[in-house]
Amino acid sequence: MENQLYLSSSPHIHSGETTDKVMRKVIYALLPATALSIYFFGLPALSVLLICTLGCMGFEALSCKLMKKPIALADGSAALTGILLALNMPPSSPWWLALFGAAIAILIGKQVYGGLGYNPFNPALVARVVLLISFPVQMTSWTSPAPLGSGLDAITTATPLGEMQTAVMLTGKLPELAHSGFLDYLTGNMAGSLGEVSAIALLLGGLYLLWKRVISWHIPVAFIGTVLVIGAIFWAVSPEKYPNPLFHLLTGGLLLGALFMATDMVTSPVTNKGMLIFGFGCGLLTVLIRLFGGYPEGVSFAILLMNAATPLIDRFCRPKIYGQAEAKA
Amino acid sequence: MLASILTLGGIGLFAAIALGIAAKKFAVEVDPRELAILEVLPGANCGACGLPGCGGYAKAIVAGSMAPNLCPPGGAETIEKIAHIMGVEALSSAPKVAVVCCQGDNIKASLKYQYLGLEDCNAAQKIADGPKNCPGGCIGLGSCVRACPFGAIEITAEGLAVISRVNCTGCEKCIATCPRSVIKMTPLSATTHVLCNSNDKGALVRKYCQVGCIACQICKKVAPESYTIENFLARVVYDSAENAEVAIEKCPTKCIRDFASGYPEGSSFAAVGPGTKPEQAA
Amino acid sequence: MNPKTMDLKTFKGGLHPPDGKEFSADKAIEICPLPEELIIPLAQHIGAPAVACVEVGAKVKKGSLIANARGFVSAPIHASTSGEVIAIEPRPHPMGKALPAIVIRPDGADSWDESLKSANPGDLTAEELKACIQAAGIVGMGGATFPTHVKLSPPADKQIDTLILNGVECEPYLTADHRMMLENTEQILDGIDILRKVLGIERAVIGIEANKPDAIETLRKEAALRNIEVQALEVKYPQGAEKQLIDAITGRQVPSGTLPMEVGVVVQNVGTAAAISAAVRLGRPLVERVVTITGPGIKDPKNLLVRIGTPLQFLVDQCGGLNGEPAKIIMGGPMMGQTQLSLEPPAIRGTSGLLIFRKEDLPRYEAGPCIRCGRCIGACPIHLQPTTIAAYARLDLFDEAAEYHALDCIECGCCTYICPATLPLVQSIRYAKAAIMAKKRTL
Amino acid sequence: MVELFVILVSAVFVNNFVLARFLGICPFLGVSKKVETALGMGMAVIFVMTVASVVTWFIQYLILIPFGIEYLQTIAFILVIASLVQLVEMVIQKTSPVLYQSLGIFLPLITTNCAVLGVAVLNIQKDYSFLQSVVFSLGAGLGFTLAMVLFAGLRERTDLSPVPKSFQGTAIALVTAGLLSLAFMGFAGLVKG
Repeated sequence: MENQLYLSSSPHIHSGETTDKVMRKVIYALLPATALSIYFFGLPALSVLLICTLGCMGFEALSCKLMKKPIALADGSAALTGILLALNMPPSSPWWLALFGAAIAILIGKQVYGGLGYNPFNPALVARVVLLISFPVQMTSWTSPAPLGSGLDAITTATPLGEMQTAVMLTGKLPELAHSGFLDYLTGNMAGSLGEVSAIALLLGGLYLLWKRVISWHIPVAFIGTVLVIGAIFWAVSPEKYPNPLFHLLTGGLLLGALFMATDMVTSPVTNKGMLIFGFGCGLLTVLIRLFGGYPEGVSFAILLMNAATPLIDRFCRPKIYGQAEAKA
Repeated sequence: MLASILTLGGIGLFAAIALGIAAKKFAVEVDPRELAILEVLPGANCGACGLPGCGGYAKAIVAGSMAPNLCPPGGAETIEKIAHIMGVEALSSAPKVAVVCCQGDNIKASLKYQYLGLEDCNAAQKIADGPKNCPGGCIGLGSCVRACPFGAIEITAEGLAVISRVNCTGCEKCIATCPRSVIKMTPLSATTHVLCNSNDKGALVRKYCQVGCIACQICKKVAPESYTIENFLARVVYDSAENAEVAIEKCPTKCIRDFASGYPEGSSFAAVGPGTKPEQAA
Repeated sequence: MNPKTMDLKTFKGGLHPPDGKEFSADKAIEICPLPEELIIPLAQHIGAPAVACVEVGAKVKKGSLIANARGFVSAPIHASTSGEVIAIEPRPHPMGKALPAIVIRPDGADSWDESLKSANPGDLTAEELKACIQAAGIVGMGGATFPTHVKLSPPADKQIDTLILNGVECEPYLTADHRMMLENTEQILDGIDILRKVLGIERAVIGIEANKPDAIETLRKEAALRNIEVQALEVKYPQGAEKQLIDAITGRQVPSGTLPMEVGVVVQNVGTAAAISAAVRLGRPLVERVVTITGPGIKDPKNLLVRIGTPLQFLVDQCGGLNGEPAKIIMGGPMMGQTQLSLEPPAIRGTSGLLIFRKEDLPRYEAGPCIRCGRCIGACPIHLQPTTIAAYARLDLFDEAAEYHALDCIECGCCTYICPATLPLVQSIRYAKAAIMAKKRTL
Repeated sequence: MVELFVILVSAVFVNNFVLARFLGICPFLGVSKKVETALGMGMAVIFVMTVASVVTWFIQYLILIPFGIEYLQTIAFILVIASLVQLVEMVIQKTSPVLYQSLGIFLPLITTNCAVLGVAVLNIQKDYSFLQSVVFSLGAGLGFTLAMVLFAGLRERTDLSPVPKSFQGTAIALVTAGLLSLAFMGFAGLVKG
């Protein structure tokens, strides 16, 4: 009879908070924003969401099978990537675009690096940027919201940020929409990606994550704070040319990015100091690209660029260990 | 045309002169033999010579601080080439391979406890001296697999390390990492080995392992020249092991194996003939 | 005073696992009866094992010297009851292997050795007191079992100004120190007085976690009369780790790679203080200690006063036996304790608890890849990056692991406890530490 | 002054030599396994680019144009740059072994680097003044260093990852380089220049 007792190295208890639970909480946090975008954009939004999510899970299972690894769908990370990708797509995206995005996100963004935990770039953002550069037309055709049951038809229109860029380029002045309509921006009644729309729903999800301690405050606060401060400086210098910082905050993907994409643990720094630097860098690059760059929206690029800098930030932001300062003195 | 030839030629000449002067004035000695030796070394930087890499070894040979026969992966051919470069007589070193002297996988050898934690033999060994009742047997968590720079070791499905005689270069890295010294260096020419590493008495070995050496002396009786028994464990005497195979059939616990006729159970390696070292996969 | 409103001190990092102390916190200490035989291992402390000085067949009394210390960093061992030495041979040891032990068959009388003399600490000099402590074989009772007389002998160039008494007991499930503080208050305070005299200092602080308000209150009442401070501490693991406790109470940080005396502090467990008092006043060497026998795998968890050498099985029997099939037997607490091969080994000087879990109490997780959430970094009381060190350790990159201060790890287990990927981080770091130390030795 | 700043920013970010112009890929892939070496390489490139652009600017305007042989630009530049770098290497090796260890060992690798030649040629193509070309080459070098160091950081991380066998080594490095380049596309249009 063999000894059935377990022997192991200490400690012998665990908090019970496992990776799949963490991922599940992030998915819960995204539910309000997802529901609201389905309300505003109707069935097309739902189909993009389903294609992206199921696509990501399918490609994850496929690549695990190809590499003869255990199929890791249970950790929920593929589904999360799918939802985040969908939230980064225009509601009018054709099905093949969404599917292609899912393939890029999982295969190139994640699995070639060895799967969960090893990808240096946020997979959903990799997919979004690849699509944006490869299919600029499809990725920038926006529709106005047509809430379920309102009987409205979705009309092609521009996002507030896009309109602002065009107006500034043509007239050198901000368009009317940069000064008003903030209530619509807050609830999400505007054109944009699925997840860019409702500030309130995103904030709700973000607060849930902060409350559950899935994310720490450092990245969102540094990110949003930097955008607000730099936005405010430009606005104070020339309110004719540069928009109100609130406009920066409520339109585009800033809240989605700051609360859900930049806080992706795998691709952001691990130390608090590093997270502050990371958030600051994201904010700075976002404002610069929005105000001066060729693309109307800079959140995705800013986060990807800071993802690239993450190994360096980690390297130079090691926490000071206990007793180290005294040892040197 | 002339202008172009002259200007380009002029620039070239000026550069040549400047470089020529600099080469004389700022010359730094590098022994050409060092480069030549580096060329013939395998370049795996495995560290079997005791230095961090092939470059360091090349430097050390030229400096005379190390002998040229300390590169097991390179084999005789490399030694000869280095010796040729250095102009010294080659020292012979018979090719050796590492052998895991254990067949007690998780089915054949009993467990002392259920191990939970890091998949590493050294880590498991620290917990109550390892999860197997046998104090010398292979733990099978693959520390040697990770240590092997040549990918020559596999762990079978039932948790036993097996070393490929084709891919092993004799660098001894696995021996350095194994917490139980269950891996031994043996001459490549010898294919028959006693695959047990327990110094416990036969009665105790029988309790925890189906394929352990119980020191019954039968092998020594059948082939007295080929076997010795020390500390309740039989070993092949490789210097005089002409007829070691004859004992295989007689061994009651089947702990003697001729690798020429097959690797231990569960291994994916294909048996190779005695003494030969087939072409290594490129 | 309500401890919740008190000014609670603490350190940076750490976490608070469910403490499971409700099993045994309100169980008064009971005296454990005599077992059939006592197995007293020669290795019970950090440092060189003791050397047996009795023969098989010798008759011994409770408190008789049965093994001499070997060298300065070592401690003598005494018989924990009266009886006959029936064997000196390797026996199962809590370390997980058979190690030399003196086996005594009790005669049932449990009579003390008459040669043991009681003394009045006021009549002895500091040196005499220290010799008394050394002769009584007192070691750290918190679990580390470092010989106490060594800690009390700082080099001449180190000025000690504070004595900290560790009554934190931050390990979940354990309540032995808690009960000691409630029931042996007088003895602990007396031990503190002796320690202060040995060290020649005035300031003594007892650190207690705020989850033991009754202990804080009891000690406060008595301690004030003797000019001993009682500091309530935030409930956080590993508050009771020496370096973290010093940081919490004095705000000083012990430099990396040095001992607390570097910052003028000596830390002793409250149990050690009580043992010192017994050793000096009653002349009784360290032959028994309080052990918490607890966990969901025990029918009736208890705090027992146990003779050193009592087999674990006997302790379990005193507590109503096992409750279901045990899956893990842990000597010590769940965060730093050691798993046991069986219930055969005896309780030794460092045995603060015996904790038994059943299979259903230990959900098993498959270790996944690190998702770089950084929780281990936030929880590490030394502010290391456990995941980075562990990643290097898995790839055998020990120089890099050393660069990330692997050697400073105190193995408290916070990182492994919190890791969502359920990686065995502490084990990887321990592995790296061993490799780094081995490398250092060969250089 | 503003103009010089625009040239600098453009050379570092928008038209990054490695990630937008795809020049100097060889050292970018070759010497980016460790952040320290990448930094050393970057420093060497900054140095060589700046020195080379100064020298080639003079060659162009003092020799090639007066003699009307601009068509020999490429070969003349290569000749000059290669011998210049070797010269510098020898001098450093002899005079400062410390500097040689940190910087000099990279010099042979960049003697015929296309990024260096690229800077020299672009300086002429863009009709930059002397000061402008110095700033441009400095920016190009800085951009190269930035890309190198970011990339080396990423590679150090992927080296610790269980990358599927068929993607190990250069393959995953190229994927990473592609993604990094993709991220740098975000700078497009940042400064019109």
